[in-house]
Amino acid sequence: MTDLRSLRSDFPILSRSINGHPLVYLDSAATTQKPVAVLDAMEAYYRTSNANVHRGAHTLAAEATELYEGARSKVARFIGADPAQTVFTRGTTTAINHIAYGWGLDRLKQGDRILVTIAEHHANIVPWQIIARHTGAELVYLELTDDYTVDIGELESVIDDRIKIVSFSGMSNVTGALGPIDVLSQAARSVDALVVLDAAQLVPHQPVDVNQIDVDFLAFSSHKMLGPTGIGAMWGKPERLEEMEPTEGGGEMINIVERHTSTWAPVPHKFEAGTPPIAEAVGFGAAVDYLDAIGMDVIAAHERDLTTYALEKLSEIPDLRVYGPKDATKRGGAVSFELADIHAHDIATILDQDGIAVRAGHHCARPLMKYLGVPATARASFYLYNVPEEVDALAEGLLKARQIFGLS
Amino acid sequence: MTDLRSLRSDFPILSRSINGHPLVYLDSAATTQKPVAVLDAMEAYYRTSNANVHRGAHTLAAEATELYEGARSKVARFIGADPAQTVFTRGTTTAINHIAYGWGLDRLKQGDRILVTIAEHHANIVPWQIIARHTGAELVYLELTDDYTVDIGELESVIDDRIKIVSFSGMSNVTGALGPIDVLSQAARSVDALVVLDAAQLVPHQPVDVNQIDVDFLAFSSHKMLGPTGIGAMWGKPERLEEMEPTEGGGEMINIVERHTSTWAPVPHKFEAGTPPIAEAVGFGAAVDYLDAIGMDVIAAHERDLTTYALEKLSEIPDLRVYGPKDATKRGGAVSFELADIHAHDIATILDQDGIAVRAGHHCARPLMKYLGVPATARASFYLYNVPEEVDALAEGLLKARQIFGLS
Amino acid sequence: MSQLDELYREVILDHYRNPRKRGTLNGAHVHAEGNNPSCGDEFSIDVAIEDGKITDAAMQGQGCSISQASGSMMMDAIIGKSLAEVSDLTTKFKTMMTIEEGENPVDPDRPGSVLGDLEALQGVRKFPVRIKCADLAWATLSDALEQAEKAS
Amino acid sequence: MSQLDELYREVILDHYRNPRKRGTLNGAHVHAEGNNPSCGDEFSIDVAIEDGKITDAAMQGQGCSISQASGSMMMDAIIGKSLAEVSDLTTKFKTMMTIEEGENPVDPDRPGSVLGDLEALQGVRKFPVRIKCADLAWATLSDALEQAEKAS
Ligand SMILES: Cc1ncc(COP(=O)(O)O)c(C=O)c1O
Ligand SMILES: Cc1ncc(COP(=O)(O)O)c(C=O)c1O
Repeated sequence: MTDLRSLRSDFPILSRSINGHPLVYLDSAATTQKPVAVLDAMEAYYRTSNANVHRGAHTLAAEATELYEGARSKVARFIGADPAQTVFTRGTTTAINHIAYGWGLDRLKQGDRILVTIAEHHANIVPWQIIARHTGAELVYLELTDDYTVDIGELESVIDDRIKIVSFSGMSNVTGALGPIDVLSQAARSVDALVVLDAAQLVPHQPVDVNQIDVDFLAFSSHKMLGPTGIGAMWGKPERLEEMEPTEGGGEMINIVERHTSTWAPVPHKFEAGTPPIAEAVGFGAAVDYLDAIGMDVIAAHERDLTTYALEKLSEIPDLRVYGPKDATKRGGAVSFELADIHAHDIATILDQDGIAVRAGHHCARPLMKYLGVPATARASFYLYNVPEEVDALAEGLLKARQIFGLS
Repeated sequence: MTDLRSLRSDFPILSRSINGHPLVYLDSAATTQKPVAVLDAMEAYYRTSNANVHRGAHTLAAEATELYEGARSKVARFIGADPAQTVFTRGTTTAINHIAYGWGLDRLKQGDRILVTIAEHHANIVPWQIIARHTGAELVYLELTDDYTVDIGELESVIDDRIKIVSFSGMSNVTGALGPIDVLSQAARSVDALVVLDAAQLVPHQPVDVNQIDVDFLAFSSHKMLGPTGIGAMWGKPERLEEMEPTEGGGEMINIVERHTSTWAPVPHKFEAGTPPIAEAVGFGAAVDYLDAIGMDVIAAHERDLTTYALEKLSEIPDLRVYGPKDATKRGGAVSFELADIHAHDIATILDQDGIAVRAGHHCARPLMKYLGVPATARASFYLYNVPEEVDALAEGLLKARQIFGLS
Repeated sequence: MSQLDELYREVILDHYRNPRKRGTLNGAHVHAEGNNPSCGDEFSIDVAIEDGKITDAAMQGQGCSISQASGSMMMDAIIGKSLAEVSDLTTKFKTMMTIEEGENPVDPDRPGSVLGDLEALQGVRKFPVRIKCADLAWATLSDALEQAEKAS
Repeated sequence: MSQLDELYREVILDHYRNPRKRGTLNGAHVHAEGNNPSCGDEFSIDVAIEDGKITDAAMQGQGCSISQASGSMMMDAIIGKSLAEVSDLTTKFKTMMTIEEGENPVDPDRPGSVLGDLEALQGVRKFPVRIKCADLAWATLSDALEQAEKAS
């Protein structure tokens, strides 16, 4: 197993104790912990260069602008993109909403269809429902196969000219399954549909290069990849960003404002109305620097090893059922499971007594839960700072839960 | 003059030197500097309690949720509001866009009118232009009187049943003029129009209590009141928030998500899709604590004194023209001016050589600039940490600018 | 007892696994639904009321052991009681759940305890995020009784 | 000289206050407009071209001393020049503006200097945020010449 253990000391929170036990943080799919380098970058920004960006002729404003635009370049480079096509948003959710409103509101109409999968996060369902309501378009779903991956066998029957947008996640935050990016984007191209990739779980955990995949838009969140809350990114193909309307109006995003009409600033500024999350951009930039220095392939390998180990350990626990691919090459490190008749919240509470943080609930994927026929699952998820002993602690905690629930 | 001088040491950036001179930061209307207390609160959050909020059964998630909701209570209390009606947004711009889309898109129609003033920031113009384009409504403007305050004499002729929304700023970021809140809201009420208050410059500088004014919505930004970037707030009357549609769909803002329809979570969560700016909320909460401890009346008095002094000093400089009320009780501490034929950018560059940071340009208020007949102005703006010597430095710098431009 | 053992007492697990009165009612009744969107617990209740008395009730729902056991225990506690008694019970339950640690916790084993099995839910107080789980059934009951009052 | 004196040389202030060729052209010409949305500088230019030569030009605009002086000096520099010469001039100007400090700055007083008055703009390099002010006129000229090329 790739040993990233020495990095743990970069994350102050990992030395915290919870209920008298060292914290075992297995909830990185919800949000990740932050290394000192990220916190220091933001602190330094506020302590030495804080000012509003652009439009400023004084030194601090110039420094802040340089730091902000420099962060954009870092985040862009991290996904092989051009900074001019990399827009800072509040997060994945905001990015997908911007795409839905900015591209869909003026273009979709009655009879059009938006294709998603049943494994999507609410962030990739609800915006399309809203746009469907406004335009009369319809939302259609791809379901899953037995190994919890998208059932691409269904594609042939569902793909036709009515499909205008295909939007899906690169990695499920529930099953951990990788999305069939190439298959779905090819299918979309066959009917000239737009391809939107919810990369909230993909970009933090695997190398992603926008030149290697054929998607129109890509969305991800800083807080899920060591960066601060309050910021994320939307990347788009230049022609898509050009034709897309901004969904927020205000300062910085305009070229000329007259009383009754305005013209927009060039991309990416067109999509960044108002004072942007400046310190957050600086922190986001520091986060991708940190990830880059380790190497995303190293991180992906580490997580694959850890996931393999976890799947093995979990398979030894009686009555435990994993909702996700068994094959670690088809998946990332978000592992959802059910244990006998113990409700996920009870599992989370019991584990928390031993300092182990897992998530319990519908994971913002209620249609998937309904499809799987479960009210909730428990989910352990891994990142670069996790170590095999933490998987052991999880397994022990689950055995203890069995005991407490009288399952010996 | 109320002496808040000792607070300066709470702001690390104020001890920075710029071009060999101590920083004289006179650009707080663009963004404010941050006290250590705010930076420490965010740092502590990340170092000890960072987790995603709500939906979490583990200790960190519970702590993060408590901190986030606790921050909401603080910010709400700061404006005399109920936390249940206080929504965190990315900032003022996002808040006004949410109101325009969420309230206006479904309700406005051809023939309806939205009333704003010519002194508005782009954030309070462009969203209404966008909604006007979508709905066929029309944007109409109130102009200014000779002392740069809103010309309420015009009201009678412009207020009629076609007016559905009246949106204006509580304090102009260019002229510094206070908005005639009571007069405009009464006029709006006479035709049952919605009242939106852009309080981006008001809430940071004056005591504001939503129970003392009759507005439906109020928007402001954390970064303009000692808090971090990436967050702001939208307050609304309960019935308005109830009837308003959310403009972003995603996690956290839903009650039940089915394949084709969803129901929304109660206000304020309905308007907070996705992972919110958690650390930023914590910082925002610390900022209002800091302001509260000093007292907003003390801060307002300090700024009034400083502004009076500045207006006096500036009046001694030949060929200098202030665009804003001369009477310090009618205004806040944003002072825009023109000096002979020296362009604002040249003024800013010259002042910056002496470490003095002022803003130059159209201040995101191009319709106002056109109305005033100036391409740009220079603007000095004050906050609690400014002292009279900084006004002196500004005056000296302006005399130097005259010299450089051969006006001695 | 460890805090976990206090939370997951045998009687709670028993009610969780063998909920009393699971189902729906036929005939005249009021119906109410509640959920905790933040954790997904769901609860619905049918209550038949005659002459100011709860003559029958039934519940459905899904969720954690605490929310479901709380509902099941509530069934036992309210059927056959007058509305006044139920109101009193609700107050007592809420008081028990909000009492701070050390502040005279109710002794479940004392003679004449009105809450009966429900007192087993005291352990939840040590787990503040779970209190809303225990409350769900009671909040839904209150909704149902309010409806009944409005209808009468 | 202080950095500020180097920035605001007399020749620059003179061009700012007395811009050459302010106005518009009548007759055949190409027109282009440019602005710096981040600081509000605006610039528009009319260029008359005959037989591969700029026979006349005129400018309008508003903005800081640097942007307006740069435009005015550009007028002086391009009128009467062949398109090849103007292209060469543009390259030289850009080179001058991007040369790093210490890296052989152009000596404005050396004999045979092609840039003439324009070399006074060298001082801008010490003020990186102002470089785009000096560039605006030239970027707009490039737009105009591209248009002319397409049209021919
Ligand atoms: C009056 C006014 N309204 C709105 C805004 C926009 O605020 P933000 O950029 O924080 O969204 C500003 C800030 O520049 C302002 O001064
Ligand atoms: C697959 C997926 N999509 C979208 C989101 C939403 O991201 P955010 O809450 O940062 O906007 C998440 C995070 O929960 C996710 O896991």
